[in-house]
Amino acid sequence: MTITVLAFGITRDICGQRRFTLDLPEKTSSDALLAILQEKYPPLRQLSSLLVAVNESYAEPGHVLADGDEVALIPPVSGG
Amino acid sequence: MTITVLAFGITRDICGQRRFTLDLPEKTSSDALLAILQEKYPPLRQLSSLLVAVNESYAEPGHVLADGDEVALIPPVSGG
Amino acid sequence: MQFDIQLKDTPLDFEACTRRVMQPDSGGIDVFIGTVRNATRGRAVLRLEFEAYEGMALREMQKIAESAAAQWPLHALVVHHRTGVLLPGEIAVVIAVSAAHRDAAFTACRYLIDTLKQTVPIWKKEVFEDGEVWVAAHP
Amino acid sequence: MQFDIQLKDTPLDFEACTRRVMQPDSGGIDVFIGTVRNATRGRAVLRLEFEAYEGMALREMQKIAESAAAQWPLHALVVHHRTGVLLPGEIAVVIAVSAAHRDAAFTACRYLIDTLKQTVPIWKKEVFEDGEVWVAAHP
Repeated sequence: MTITVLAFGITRDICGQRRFTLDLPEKTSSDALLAILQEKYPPLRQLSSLLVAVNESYAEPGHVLADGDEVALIPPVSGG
Repeated sequence: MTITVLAFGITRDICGQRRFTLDLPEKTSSDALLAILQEKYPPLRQLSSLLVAVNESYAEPGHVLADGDEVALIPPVSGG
Repeated sequence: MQFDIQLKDTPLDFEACTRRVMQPDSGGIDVFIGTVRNATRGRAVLRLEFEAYEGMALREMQKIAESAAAQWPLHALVVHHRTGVLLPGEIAVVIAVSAAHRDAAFTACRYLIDTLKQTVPIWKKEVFEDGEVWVAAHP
Repeated sequence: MQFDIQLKDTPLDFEACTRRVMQPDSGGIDVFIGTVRNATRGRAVLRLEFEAYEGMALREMQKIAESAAAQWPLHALVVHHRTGVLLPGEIAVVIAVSAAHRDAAFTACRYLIDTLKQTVPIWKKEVFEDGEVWVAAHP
Protein backbone atom coordinates (compact mmCIF):
# COMPACT_ATOMS: atom_id res chain seq x y z
CA MET A 1 0.00 0.00 0.00
CA THR A 2 1.06 3.61 -0.47
CA ILE A 3 0.76 6.36 2.10
CA THR A 4 1.58 10.05 1.90
CA VAL A 5 3.80 11.52 4.62
CA LEU A 6 3.63 15.21 5.52
CA ALA A 7 6.57 16.56 7.49
CA PHE A 8 6.03 19.77 9.45
CA GLY A 9 8.31 22.12 11.35
CA ILE A 10 11.66 20.61 12.22
CA THR A 11 10.71 17.24 10.73
CA ARG A 12 10.58 18.87 7.32
CA ASP A 13 14.13 20.11 7.81
CA ILE A 14 15.23 16.65 8.98
CA CYS A 15 13.54 14.74 6.17
CA GLY A 16 14.54 17.35 3.61
CA GLN A 17 11.05 17.44 2.14
CA ARG A 18 7.56 18.54 3.06
CA ARG A 19 5.65 15.70 1.38
CA PHE A 20 6.61 12.29 0.13
CA THR A 21 5.09 8.86 -0.42
CA LEU A 22 6.11 5.51 1.04
CA ASP A 23 5.26 2.00 -0.03
CA LEU A 24 4.56 -0.11 3.04
CA PRO A 25 3.40 -3.67 3.79
CA GLU A 26 -0.36 -3.96 4.36
CA LYS A 27 -1.42 -3.31 7.99
CA THR A 28 1.68 -1.38 8.97
CA SER A 29 0.94 0.47 12.22
CA SER A 30 1.65 4.14 12.84
CA ASP A 31 4.41 3.31 15.35
CA ALA A 32 6.02 0.89 12.88
CA LEU A 33 6.02 3.72 10.35
CA LEU A 34 7.69 6.00 12.89
CA ALA A 35 10.36 3.36 13.53
CA ILE A 36 11.05 3.13 9.78
CA LEU A 37 11.38 6.89 9.53
CA GLN A 38 13.57 7.14 12.63
CA GLU A 39 15.85 4.50 11.11
CA LYS A 40 16.10 6.48 7.90
CA TYR A 41 16.35 9.93 9.60
CA PRO A 42 18.08 9.41 12.99
CA PRO A 43 17.74 13.08 14.12
CA LEU A 44 14.00 12.36 14.51
CA ARG A 45 14.98 10.43 17.66
CA GLN A 46 16.35 13.57 19.30
CA LEU A 47 13.07 15.48 19.35
CA SER A 48 11.28 16.25 22.64
CA SER A 49 8.32 14.30 21.25
CA LEU A 50 7.10 13.00 17.90
CA LEU A 51 3.44 12.20 17.33
CA VAL A 52 1.61 11.04 14.26
CA ALA A 53 -1.68 12.22 12.81
CA VAL A 54 -3.59 10.10 10.32
CA ASN A 55 -5.98 11.94 8.04
CA GLU A 56 -5.90 15.04 10.26
CA SER A 57 -6.47 13.35 13.64
CA TYR A 58 -3.94 12.30 16.26
CA ALA A 59 -3.37 8.51 16.03
CA GLU A 60 -2.69 6.05 18.82
CA PRO A 61 0.64 4.16 18.47
CA GLY A 62 -1.09 0.92 17.43
CA HIS A 63 -3.23 2.59 14.76
CA VAL A 64 -3.23 0.45 11.59
CA LEU A 65 -2.61 2.39 8.41
CA ALA A 66 -4.53 1.92 5.19
CA ASP A 67 -3.71 2.50 1.56
CA GLY A 68 -4.01 6.19 0.67
CA ASP A 69 -3.73 7.50 4.25
CA GLU A 70 -2.24 10.92 4.81
CA VAL A 71 0.18 10.62 7.73
CA ALA A 72 1.58 13.78 9.32
CA LEU A 73 4.67 13.95 11.51
CA ILE A 74 3.91 16.19 14.50
CA PRO A 75 7.01 17.39 16.36
CA PRO A 76 6.40 19.46 19.54
CA VAL A 77 3.82 22.12 18.66
CA SER A 78 4.49 25.75 19.53
CA GLY A 79 1.53 27.85 18.44
CA GLY A 80 0.22 30.85 20.31
CA MET B 1 -15.22 69.19 66.79
CA THR B 2 -16.86 69.19 63.39
CA ILE B 3 -16.61 66.47 60.77
CA THR B 4 -18.01 66.24 57.28
CA VAL B 5 -19.98 63.13 56.37
CA LEU B 6 -20.22 61.96 52.75
CA ALA B 7 -22.99 59.47 52.02
CA PHE B 8 -22.64 57.35 48.87
CA GLY B 9 -24.92 54.94 47.05
CA ILE B 10 -27.81 53.69 49.13
CA THR B 11 -26.60 55.59 52.21
CA ARG B 12 -27.28 58.84 50.37
CA ASP B 13 -30.85 57.72 49.77
CA ILE B 14 -31.21 56.69 53.44
CA CYS B 15 -29.70 59.87 54.88
CA GLY B 16 -31.48 62.03 52.32
CA GLN B 17 -28.34 64.00 51.56
CA ARG B 18 -24.96 63.51 49.96
CA ARG B 19 -22.92 65.69 52.31
CA PHE B 20 -23.53 67.07 55.80
CA THR B 21 -21.61 68.11 58.89
CA LEU B 22 -21.84 66.79 62.46
CA ASP B 23 -20.64 68.25 65.73
CA LEU B 24 -19.11 65.51 67.85
CA PRO B 25 -17.30 65.27 71.18
CA GLU B 26 -13.51 65.27 70.89
CA LYS B 27 -11.99 61.79 70.28
CA THR B 28 -15.16 60.21 68.97
CA SER B 29 -14.22 56.96 67.21
CA SER B 30 -15.40 55.96 63.76
CA ASP B 31 -17.54 53.13 65.16
CA ALA B 32 -19.13 55.52 67.67
CA LEU B 33 -19.98 57.78 64.75
CA LEU B 34 -21.54 54.84 62.92
CA ALA B 35 -23.64 54.03 65.98
CA ILE B 36 -24.88 57.62 66.12
CA LEU B 37 -25.82 57.53 62.44
CA GLN B 38 -27.51 54.13 62.74
CA GLU B 39 -29.56 55.50 65.62
CA LYS B 40 -30.62 58.47 63.52
CA TYR B 41 -31.14 56.47 60.29
CA PRO B 42 -32.19 52.91 61.28
CA PRO B 43 -32.24 51.55 57.67
CA LEU B 44 -28.43 51.78 57.76
CA ARG B 45 -28.59 48.69 60.00
CA GLN B 46 -30.14 46.61 57.25
CA LEU B 47 -27.24 46.88 54.81
CA SER B 48 -25.09 43.87 53.96
CA SER B 49 -22.13 45.83 55.29
CA LEU B 50 -21.28 49.40 56.18
CA LEU B 51 -17.69 50.58 56.33
CA VAL B 52 -16.23 53.99 57.02
CA ALA B 53 -13.43 55.82 55.23
CA VAL B 54 -11.63 58.72 56.85
CA ASN B 55 -9.95 61.18 54.50
CA GLU B 56 -10.17 58.73 51.60
CA SER B 57 -8.81 55.63 53.35
CA TYR B 58 -10.68 52.75 54.97
CA ALA B 59 -10.67 53.17 58.76
CA GLU B 60 -10.51 50.52 61.47
CA PRO B 61 -13.52 50.53 63.88
CA GLY B 62 -11.50 52.11 66.70
CA HIS B 63 -10.10 54.90 64.55
CA VAL B 64 -10.25 58.21 66.48
CA LEU B 65 -11.69 61.10 64.50
CA ALA B 66 -10.25 64.60 64.45
CA ASP B 67 -11.74 68.00 63.78
CA GLY B 68 -12.15 68.61 60.07
CA ASP B 69 -12.06 64.94 59.05
CA GLU B 70 -13.96 63.89 55.96
CA VAL B 71 -15.80 60.67 56.81
CA ALA B 72 -17.40 58.64 54.03
CA LEU B 73 -20.08 56.00 54.48
CA ILE B 74 -19.21 52.99 52.34
CA PRO B 75 -22.11 50.60 51.78
CA PRO B 76 -21.33 47.38 49.81
CA VAL B 77 -19.36 48.39 46.73
CA SER B 78 -20.43 47.15 43.30
CA GLY B 79 -18.05 48.48 40.69
CA GLY B 80 -16.89 46.58 37.62
CA MET C 1 6.28 50.60 35.74
CA GLN C 2 3.65 53.19 34.95
CA PHE C 3 -0.03 52.61 35.61
CA ASP C 4 -2.80 54.26 33.64
CA ILE C 5 -5.71 54.48 36.07
CA GLN C 6 -8.76 56.53 35.28
CA LEU C 7 -12.37 57.19 36.21
CA LYS C 8 -14.22 58.54 33.20
CA ASP C 9 -17.70 59.86 32.57
CA THR C 10 -17.35 59.27 28.83
CA PRO C 11 -17.33 55.98 26.86
CA LEU C 12 -14.33 53.71 27.49
CA ASP C 13 -12.09 52.78 24.55
CA PHE C 14 -10.94 49.17 24.97
CA GLU C 15 -8.86 49.36 21.83
CA ALA C 16 -6.79 52.28 23.13
CA CYS C 17 -6.40 50.57 26.52
CA THR C 18 -5.13 47.42 24.81
CA ARG C 19 -2.71 49.21 22.50
CA ARG C 20 -1.37 51.09 25.48
CA VAL C 21 -0.11 47.88 27.17
CA MET C 22 1.34 46.25 24.00
CA GLN C 23 5.07 46.62 24.34
CA PRO C 24 7.94 45.21 22.26
CA ASP C 25 9.09 42.93 25.08
CA SER C 26 5.57 41.68 25.94
CA GLY C 27 4.39 38.29 24.74
CA GLY C 28 1.09 37.97 26.62
CA ILE C 29 -1.71 40.49 26.99
CA ASP C 30 -4.93 39.89 28.85
CA VAL C 31 -7.85 42.30 28.64
CA PHE C 32 -11.00 42.15 30.72
CA ILE C 33 -14.03 44.15 29.62
CA GLY C 34 -17.10 44.43 31.81
CA THR C 35 -20.24 45.46 29.95
CA VAL C 36 -23.78 46.31 31.03
CA ARG C 37 -26.03 43.29 30.59
CA ASN C 38 -29.51 43.82 29.20
CA ALA C 39 -31.07 41.72 31.99
CA THR C 40 -30.50 40.62 35.60
CA ARG C 41 -32.23 37.48 36.82
CA GLY C 42 -34.64 37.70 33.91
CA ARG C 43 -35.58 41.37 34.51
CA ALA C 44 -34.84 43.78 31.67
CA VAL C 45 -32.30 46.44 32.68
CA LEU C 46 -33.00 49.94 31.32
CA ARG C 47 -29.74 51.48 32.52
CA LEU C 48 -27.09 51.40 35.22
CA GLU C 49 -26.07 54.43 37.24
CA PHE C 50 -22.49 54.36 38.52
CA GLU C 51 -21.42 56.58 41.36
CA ALA C 52 -17.87 56.83 42.71
CA TYR C 53 -16.12 58.39 45.68
CA GLU C 54 -13.69 59.71 43.13
CA GLY C 55 -10.56 60.59 45.10
CA MET C 56 -10.70 57.44 47.18
CA ALA C 57 -11.64 55.24 44.20
CA LEU C 58 -8.55 56.41 42.32
CA ARG C 59 -6.38 55.82 45.39
CA GLU C 60 -7.77 52.33 45.89
CA MET C 61 -7.29 51.47 42.21
CA GLN C 62 -3.71 52.70 42.45
CA LYS C 63 -3.16 50.49 45.52
CA ILE C 64 -4.49 47.44 43.71
CA ALA C 65 -2.26 48.17 40.73
CA GLU C 66 0.79 48.49 42.97
CA SER C 67 -0.11 45.25 44.69
CA ALA C 68 -0.41 43.46 41.34
CA ALA C 69 2.90 44.87 40.12
CA ALA C 70 4.56 43.67 43.32
CA GLN C 71 3.16 40.14 42.92
CA TRP C 72 3.72 39.48 39.20
CA PRO C 73 6.33 40.57 36.62
CA LEU C 74 4.12 42.93 34.62
CA HIS C 75 5.09 45.30 31.85
CA ALA C 76 2.11 47.64 31.75
CA LEU C 77 -1.30 47.98 33.33
CA VAL C 78 -4.42 49.98 32.50
CA VAL C 79 -7.58 50.26 34.60
CA HIS C 80 -10.37 52.50 33.29
CA HIS C 81 -13.76 52.62 35.04
CA ARG C 82 -16.89 54.47 34.01
CA THR C 83 -19.10 56.71 36.11
CA GLY C 84 -22.53 58.11 35.26
CA VAL C 85 -25.39 56.56 33.34
CA LEU C 86 -24.70 53.50 31.16
CA LEU C 87 -27.04 51.74 28.78
CA PRO C 88 -26.99 47.97 28.11
CA GLY C 89 -24.02 47.02 25.94
CA GLU C 90 -21.88 49.91 27.17
CA ILE C 91 -18.51 49.26 28.80
CA ALA C 92 -18.26 49.76 32.57
CA VAL C 93 -14.66 48.73 33.09
CA VAL C 94 -11.58 47.84 31.06
CA ILE C 95 -8.50 46.21 32.58
CA ALA C 96 -5.52 45.51 30.33
CA VAL C 97 -2.30 43.88 31.46
CA SER C 98 0.85 42.89 29.59
CA ALA C 99 3.75 40.68 30.61
CA ALA C 100 6.49 38.62 28.99
CA HIS C 101 4.40 35.47 29.52
CA ARG C 102 0.71 34.80 29.68
CA ASP C 103 0.51 33.39 33.18
CA ALA C 104 1.37 36.71 34.83
CA ALA C 105 -0.98 38.62 32.52
CA PHE C 106 -3.97 36.36 33.19
CA THR C 107 -3.41 36.04 36.92
CA ALA C 108 -2.89 39.76 37.47
CA CYS C 109 -5.88 40.74 35.33
CA ARG C 110 -8.13 38.40 37.30
CA TYR C 111 -6.74 39.71 40.59
CA LEU C 112 -7.31 43.31 39.49
CA ILE C 113 -10.98 42.90 38.62
CA ASP C 114 -11.75 40.65 41.61
CA THR C 115 -10.12 43.08 44.04
CA LEU C 116 -11.59 46.15 42.36
CA LYS C 117 -15.05 44.69 42.90
CA GLN C 118 -14.31 44.13 46.59
CA THR C 119 -12.58 47.32 47.66
CA VAL C 120 -12.98 50.23 45.26
CA PRO C 121 -15.71 52.68 46.36
CA ILE C 122 -17.91 52.59 43.29
CA TRP C 123 -21.62 51.77 43.43
CA LYS C 124 -24.12 50.87 40.80
CA LYS C 125 -27.86 51.18 40.73
CA GLU C 126 -29.81 48.95 38.37
CA VAL C 127 -32.83 50.67 36.91
CA PHE C 128 -35.70 48.47 35.73
CA GLU C 129 -39.00 49.24 34.06
CA ASP C 130 -40.73 49.04 37.46
CA GLY C 131 -38.13 50.01 40.03
CA GLU C 132 -34.48 50.34 40.89
CA VAL C 133 -32.00 48.73 43.24
CA TRP C 134 -28.51 49.47 44.57
CA VAL C 135 -26.59 46.30 43.69
CA ALA C 136 -25.48 44.18 46.68
CA ALA C 137 -26.68 46.72 49.25
CA HIS C 138 -28.92 44.29 51.12
CA PRO C 139 -28.34 40.66 52.14
CA MET D 1 -23.36 28.88 20.02
CA GLN D 2 -21.27 29.81 17.01
CA PHE D 3 -17.49 29.77 17.02
CA ASP D 4 -15.36 31.99 14.84
CA ILE D 5 -12.16 30.03 14.29
CA GLN D 6 -9.63 31.10 11.71
CA LEU D 7 -6.06 30.67 10.54
CA LYS D 8 -4.95 33.78 8.73
CA ASP D 9 -1.84 34.82 6.83
CA THR D 10 -2.71 38.51 7.24
CA PRO D 11 -2.55 40.72 10.39
CA LEU D 12 -5.02 39.84 13.14
CA ASP D 13 -7.56 42.46 14.25
CA PHE D 14 -8.07 42.18 18.02
CA GLU D 15 -10.64 44.95 18.00
CA ALA D 16 -12.89 43.11 15.52
CA CYS D 17 -12.46 39.85 17.47
CA THR D 18 -13.49 41.60 20.68
CA ARG D 19 -16.51 43.35 19.16
CA ARG D 20 -17.60 40.05 17.71
CA VAL D 21 -18.08 38.48 21.17
CA MET D 22 -19.75 41.51 22.82
CA GLN D 23 -23.39 40.57 23.11
CA PRO D 24 -26.30 42.31 24.85
CA ASP D 25 -26.61 39.54 27.45
CA SER D 26 -22.87 39.34 28.15
CA GLY D 27 -21.39 40.99 31.22
CA GLY D 28 -17.83 39.65 31.11
CA ILE D 29 -15.42 39.51 28.19
CA ASP D 30 -11.89 38.22 28.36
CA VAL D 31 -9.45 38.67 25.51
CA PHE D 32 -6.02 37.11 25.25
CA ILE D 33 -3.54 38.49 22.73
CA GLY D 34 -0.23 36.76 22.08
CA THR D 35 2.37 39.00 20.45
CA VAL D 36 5.87 38.43 19.10
CA ARG D 37 8.46 39.46 21.68
CA ASN D 38 11.55 41.29 20.49
CA ALA D 39 13.83 38.99 22.47
CA THR D 40 14.05 35.43 23.87
CA ARG D 41 16.44 34.75 26.74
CA GLY D 42 18.25 37.97 25.96
CA ARG D 43 18.70 37.22 22.24
CA ALA D 44 17.14 39.70 19.81
CA VAL D 45 14.43 38.08 17.67
CA LEU D 46 14.37 39.24 14.03
CA ARG D 47 11.15 37.43 13.13
CA LEU D 48 9.02 34.37 13.78
CA GLU D 49 7.89 31.98 11.08
CA PHE D 50 4.62 30.17 11.81
CA GLU D 51 3.71 27.01 9.95
CA ALA D 52 0.43 25.12 10.38
CA TYR D 53 -1.02 21.82 9.28
CA GLU D 54 -4.01 23.83 8.23
CA GLY D 55 -6.87 21.36 7.98
CA MET D 56 -5.93 19.60 11.19
CA ALA D 57 -5.17 22.85 13.04
CA LEU D 58 -8.66 24.13 12.28
CA ARG D 59 -10.18 20.81 13.38
CA GLU D 60 -8.21 20.83 16.65
CA MET D 61 -9.16 24.47 17.35
CA GLN D 62 -12.79 23.57 16.72
CA LYS D 63 -12.51 20.65 19.17
CA ILE D 64 -11.03 22.89 21.85
CA ALA D 65 -13.80 25.44 21.32
CA GLU D 66 -16.46 22.73 21.63
CA SER D 67 -14.81 21.45 24.78
CA ALA D 68 -14.79 24.95 26.30
CA ALA D 69 -18.43 25.52 25.38
CA ALA D 70 -19.34 22.22 27.02
CA GLN D 71 -17.52 23.11 30.25
CA TRP D 72 -18.58 26.74 30.77
CA PRO D 73 -21.70 28.79 29.96
CA LEU D 74 -20.21 30.92 27.17
CA HIS D 75 -21.98 33.32 24.85
CA ALA D 76 -19.46 33.66 22.05
CA LEU D 77 -15.92 32.60 21.26
CA VAL D 78 -13.32 33.72 18.71
CA VAL D 79 -9.94 32.10 18.05
CA HIS D 80 -7.77 33.63 15.31
CA HIS D 81 -4.20 32.42 14.73
CA ARG D 82 -1.59 33.73 12.33
CA THR D 83 0.58 31.82 9.90
CA GLY D 84 3.55 33.07 7.93
CA VAL D 85 6.28 35.53 8.86
CA LEU D 86 5.70 37.83 11.87
CA LEU D 87 7.86 40.68 13.08
CA PRO D 88 8.29 41.65 16.75
CA GLY D 89 5.16 43.39 18.05
CA GLU D 90 2.83 41.63 15.63
CA ILE D 91 -0.08 39.55 16.93
CA ALA D 92 0.23 35.76 16.68
CA VAL D 93 -3.06 34.80 18.33
CA VAL D 94 -6.26 36.40 19.58
CA ILE D 95 -8.76 34.56 21.77
CA ALA D 96 -11.92 36.39 22.82
CA VAL D 97 -14.64 34.92 25.02
CA SER D 98 -17.86 36.37 26.39
CA ALA D 99 -20.19 35.10 29.11
CA ALA D 100 -22.80 36.45 31.48
CA HIS D 101 -20.20 36.52 34.28
CA ARG D 102 -16.46 36.98 34.35
CA ASP D 103 -15.49 33.66 35.91
CA ALA D 104 -16.57 31.64 32.87
CA ALA D 105 -14.95 34.11 30.47
CA PHE D 106 -11.57 34.10 32.26
CA THR D 107 -11.46 30.36 32.87
CA ALA D 108 -12.47 29.44 29.32
CA CYS D 109 -10.03 31.93 27.76
CA ARG D 110 -7.17 30.51 29.78
CA TYR D 111 -8.18 26.95 28.92
CA LEU D 112 -8.35 27.82 25.22
CA ILE D 113 -4.85 29.28 24.96
CA ASP D 114 -3.27 26.64 27.22
CA THR D 115 -4.84 23.79 25.24
CA LEU D 116 -4.13 25.41 21.88
CA LYS D 117 -0.45 25.53 22.78
CA GLN D 118 -0.50 21.84 23.68
CA THR D 119 -2.50 20.24 20.89
CA VAL D 120 -2.94 22.43 17.80
CA PRO D 121 -0.45 21.56 15.02
CA ILE D 122 1.20 24.92 14.57
CA TRP D 123 4.96 25.42 14.79
CA LYS D 124 7.11 28.47 15.10
CA LYS D 125 10.71 29.07 14.20
CA GLU D 126 12.56 31.89 15.93
CA VAL D 127 15.01 33.65 13.66
CA PHE D 128 17.93 35.44 15.30
CA GLU D 129 20.77 37.51 13.91
CA ASP D 130 23.05 34.44 14.00
CA GLY D 131 20.80 31.43 13.64
CA GLU D 132 17.31 30.02 13.95
CA VAL D 133 15.53 27.44 16.09
CA TRP D 134 12.23 25.55 16.02
CA VAL D 135 10.69 26.38 19.39
CA ALA D 136 10.41 23.45 21.85
CA ALA D 137 11.63 20.89 19.29
CA HIS D 138 14.48 19.59 21.44
CA PRO D 139 14.63 18.78 25.16
